[in-house]
Amino acid sequence: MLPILAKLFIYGVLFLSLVAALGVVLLPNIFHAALCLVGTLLGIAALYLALQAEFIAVVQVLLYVGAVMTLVIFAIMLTHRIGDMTIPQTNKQSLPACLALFAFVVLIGGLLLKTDWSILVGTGGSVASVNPPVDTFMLGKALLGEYVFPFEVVSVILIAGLIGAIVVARKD
Amino acid sequence: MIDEPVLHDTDTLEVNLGPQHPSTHGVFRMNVKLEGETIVSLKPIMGYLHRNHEQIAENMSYLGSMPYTDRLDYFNSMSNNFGYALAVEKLANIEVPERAQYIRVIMAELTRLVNHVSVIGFLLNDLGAFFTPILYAFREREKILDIFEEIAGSRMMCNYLRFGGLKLDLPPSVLDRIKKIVQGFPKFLDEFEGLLTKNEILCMRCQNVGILPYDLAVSASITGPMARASGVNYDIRKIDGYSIYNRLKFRVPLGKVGDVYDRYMIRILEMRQSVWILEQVLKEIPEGPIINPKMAAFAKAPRNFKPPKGEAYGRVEAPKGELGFYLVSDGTPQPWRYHVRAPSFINLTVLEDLCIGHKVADAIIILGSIDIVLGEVDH
Amino acid sequence: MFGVLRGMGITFKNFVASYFLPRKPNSLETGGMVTLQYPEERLPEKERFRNFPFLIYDTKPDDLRCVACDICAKECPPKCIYIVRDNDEQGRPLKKPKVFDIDFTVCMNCGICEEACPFDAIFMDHEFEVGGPERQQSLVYHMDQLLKPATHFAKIRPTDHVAIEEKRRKEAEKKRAAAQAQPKPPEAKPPQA
Amino acid sequence: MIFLDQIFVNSKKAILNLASAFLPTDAILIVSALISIGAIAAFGPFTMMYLTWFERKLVGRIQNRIGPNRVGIFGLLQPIADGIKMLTKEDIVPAGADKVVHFLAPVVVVIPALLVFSVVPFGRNMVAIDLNIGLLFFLAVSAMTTIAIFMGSWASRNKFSLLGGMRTVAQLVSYEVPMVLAAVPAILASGSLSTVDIVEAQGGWNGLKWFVFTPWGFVGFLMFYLCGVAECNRTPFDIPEAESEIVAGFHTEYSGMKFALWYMAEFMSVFTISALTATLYLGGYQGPWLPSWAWFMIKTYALVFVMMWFRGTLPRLRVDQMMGLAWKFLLPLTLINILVTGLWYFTSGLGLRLGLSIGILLVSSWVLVLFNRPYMPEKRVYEFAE
Repeated sequence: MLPILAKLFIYGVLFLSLVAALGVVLLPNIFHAALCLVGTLLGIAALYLALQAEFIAVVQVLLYVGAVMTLVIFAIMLTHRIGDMTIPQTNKQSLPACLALFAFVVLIGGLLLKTDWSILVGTGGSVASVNPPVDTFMLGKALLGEYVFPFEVVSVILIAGLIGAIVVARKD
Repeated sequence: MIDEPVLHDTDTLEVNLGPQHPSTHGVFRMNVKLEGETIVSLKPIMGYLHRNHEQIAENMSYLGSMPYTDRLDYFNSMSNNFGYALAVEKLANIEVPERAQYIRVIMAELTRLVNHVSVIGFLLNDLGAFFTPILYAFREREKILDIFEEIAGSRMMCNYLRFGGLKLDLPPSVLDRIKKIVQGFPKFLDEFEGLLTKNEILCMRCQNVGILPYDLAVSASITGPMARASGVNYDIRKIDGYSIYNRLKFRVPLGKVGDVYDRYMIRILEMRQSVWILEQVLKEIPEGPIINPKMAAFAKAPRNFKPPKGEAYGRVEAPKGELGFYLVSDGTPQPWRYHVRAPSFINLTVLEDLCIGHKVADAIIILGSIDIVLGEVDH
Repeated sequence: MFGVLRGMGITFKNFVASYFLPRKPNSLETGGMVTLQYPEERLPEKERFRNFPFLIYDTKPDDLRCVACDICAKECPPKCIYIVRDNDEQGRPLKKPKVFDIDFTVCMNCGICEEACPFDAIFMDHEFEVGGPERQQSLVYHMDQLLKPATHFAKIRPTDHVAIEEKRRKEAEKKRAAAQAQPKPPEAKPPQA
Repeated sequence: MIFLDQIFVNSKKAILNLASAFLPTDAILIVSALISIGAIAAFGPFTMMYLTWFERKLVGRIQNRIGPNRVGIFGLLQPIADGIKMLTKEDIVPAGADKVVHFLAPVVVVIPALLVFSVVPFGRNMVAIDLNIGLLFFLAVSAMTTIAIFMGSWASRNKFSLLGGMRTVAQLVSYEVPMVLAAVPAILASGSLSTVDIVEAQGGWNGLKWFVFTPWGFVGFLMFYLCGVAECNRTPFDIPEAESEIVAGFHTEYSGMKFALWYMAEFMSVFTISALTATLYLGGYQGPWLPSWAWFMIKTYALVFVMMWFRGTLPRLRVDQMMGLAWKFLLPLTLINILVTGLWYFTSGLGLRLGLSIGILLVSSWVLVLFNRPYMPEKRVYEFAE
């Protein structure tokens, strides 16, 4: 019974995330679209959780929902008379867009099919029984041990980016 | 330190603070343009409580306006009565008996305590201290209002002064109760100051916010504690020495910066001076009549009181500033012209100058520190 | 930091005091709670307290002191008193009002009617719990609602009652003496101090 | 003793044993989860209801008043009366509002407030899920509140709400940073992100080896608690709903039960923030003599009491000052505190440890105070004219 419930949960979440993702591109109101994006991100976090990647899930929520989306919505709210804006999100280039989408689906789908997922699926076939190959501890060790140099480089680049943003934004 | 507002080319947001707003102290409206949260323009809009006070008074016997003056600045009806009585007494050249003078000063100073203590309470409430200071203030205010009720029959709308004296004498034993209040008041002030005066948050919020420079205070004819906080040595009690003030010892506290904090502190220091005045007056109060017998004759027929032709301007140092009544008499029972110099109204005129460049939150406390009562602003 | 702590100390002191000190509404001392549980507990009424006016009668409601002279209506600053003098069958004016209405929505409790009345007929009442289900009608008080006996006045304002009874007694004596000597109309009373 | 300590855990086990007689194993897992969820879903709103009563009573007492006293003995039924009142009130949606988002916002705000209860260790073995990243889960989920407040403020179509929303975002985002950093010393000391492990790490000295008794723990405790107060929009950081300035901030346009939901979220986060502070630095359920859940409740309610006490005393800060406090004072100090925690574990000898850490903390806070000179109060002397 539990595996069925778990599957139901996963497919439900998947469905909701897809609906929300469609909302992101189709809704005329930017604010609504941004809220749908929050929904999508939360759905993805729920999927991570179902895969027992709790750390990734929580980081997803903390960073994307908590920080990035907040800033996105904040930026939207500061724009000019946002409340009145209902812009149609479709334009005349829907055909090329569909083609591009199709190409993307083929590419990703091909990759998905070609990849060997056997390690992650595990032997039992049930998602709930999979042991996560990485846990927080290993992740931390890897980040501050093996990959400490790239990690530090990335943080330096980020700081440089932040300072650059401040410099660009300041006018005086 | 308030930095100069850096203006980016974003949209301004126009917000109407009031007329229904928790902190506009009545039906007052501020049309505020915001740049982020910084105020770039502020337009005070008043008149929601306009009651045609002056015109009504010009169609009424002189005494008939006395209860209306209660309703000008409904926190300080005794001071308003005092100012109006002084103007009429000047107009009709009426002597006031000694005991009445003393009682008037007691009432005026008690009113000042009531007013300042509540203003500070409201100011702190505007700052966000959730009702605690204002309720402590009201606790003390109740004691004084009880005295007013016992003496004049009403807590706030006293209608107690009469031209040439007072309506009634003090009831027995009330002087002892006043003495007890005056004795206990410094203790309360210490508690009240301990609550927030040295509080870092209060200092951060109030210091260097809403600075009123000396020159602007003088040229905008700001009076009362607000002017004194900017260092203007202007206290009608000292300048005119009306009633028995020229015989009393007291000092006038003066601020240096003229910000919200100074206005707060000046009020507290003034309360301490008022306590000093009250102590002196209560010690020296004489026995005697409470109303000029000539005027007592008009009690049953206020309409027969006809001051001679002429004009007079009577002013008092009301808790909010210089409260003046200008009267022109044409010899009839009604004043030909009746004009009120309302301190709240005139002090409010500098609001925009004080607020520009500050945040919305500051505008609220600046308004609170100006100490307005809409009854007086919109008289 | 210390300013914050001091303020918190004071509020804490008040908090603790509210449990250990007795509740003292209407007291000159500080400390303890000051709440008055209003409808059950009431403050003692101050004698001079004034709210809305009432008309006084001595023994029975027909025998009221008011002579419908209209002075109070004229002196009333907000003009909330409306009086119509009563007539007898022949149409001659009687010394009593037919209609005596006070609009309590307009009345501002100043007490000038009481001061101005030469006949001690109108006084300020202590009754303050007047409320109505709608905006005005129930607050326009008619004569039957306004009339109250002299004993009510004696109860709410004993000191004034004694003084006024004394004054009325003297006047009545004077009037009787004058009537015995030579009938003449009543003259204006000496002002009340 | 152990019986009392584990009374709730054992009663849950008893129910499960009972249920296992006639339910399959899989269903037992679901029942177990449902019991935990039910306990939290009942406890959260109940806490909120009585916190409103508690706050009104407490602030009333501070202000020489009695507080609620009419409904039931000590006014204990007041929250229920309030609830009935809220339910029967007219639900007003402004004409220009975005109706869907306006409706969703109070619903969304309650979800994270309830979710965070799941990682709070109420007592020994009394945690709904012992996530190995419990603390991170708490912070991540509570960050979602921002979005909900934003939805409400934007959808109300009211300028006061909008201002309140902007203030909220600015405040919550900036206080999140020092809050996470202030939690780091506890994580360093216990070596785990799990709330249960953090509490267990403070179990020495007969259950009194709380982190708050170390210099870094004390500083961390103060910082975390202050940031927590800011995170739940309480005085002196209540600028998002500053009553005297922007009416009621983001919930200006809410009435009836929707308003009650905002309130519920706020009070539940008051409780959970206090609970988390107690967990991180005050030893959670650790303590001698009393049952573990009693200790937890005592500590949490003591912290809740302090929050309400703040409310009864302090004025609120201005927006820029509040941001200044977060970025210019709390953030550097929490970073230094992390360093001090590291030093504490790399040095040995009590004297050296104490001297070093107290010294560094004092000097650095003094330096920070010097840097923030413009925000410090000036002393003033007043002249008197004769």
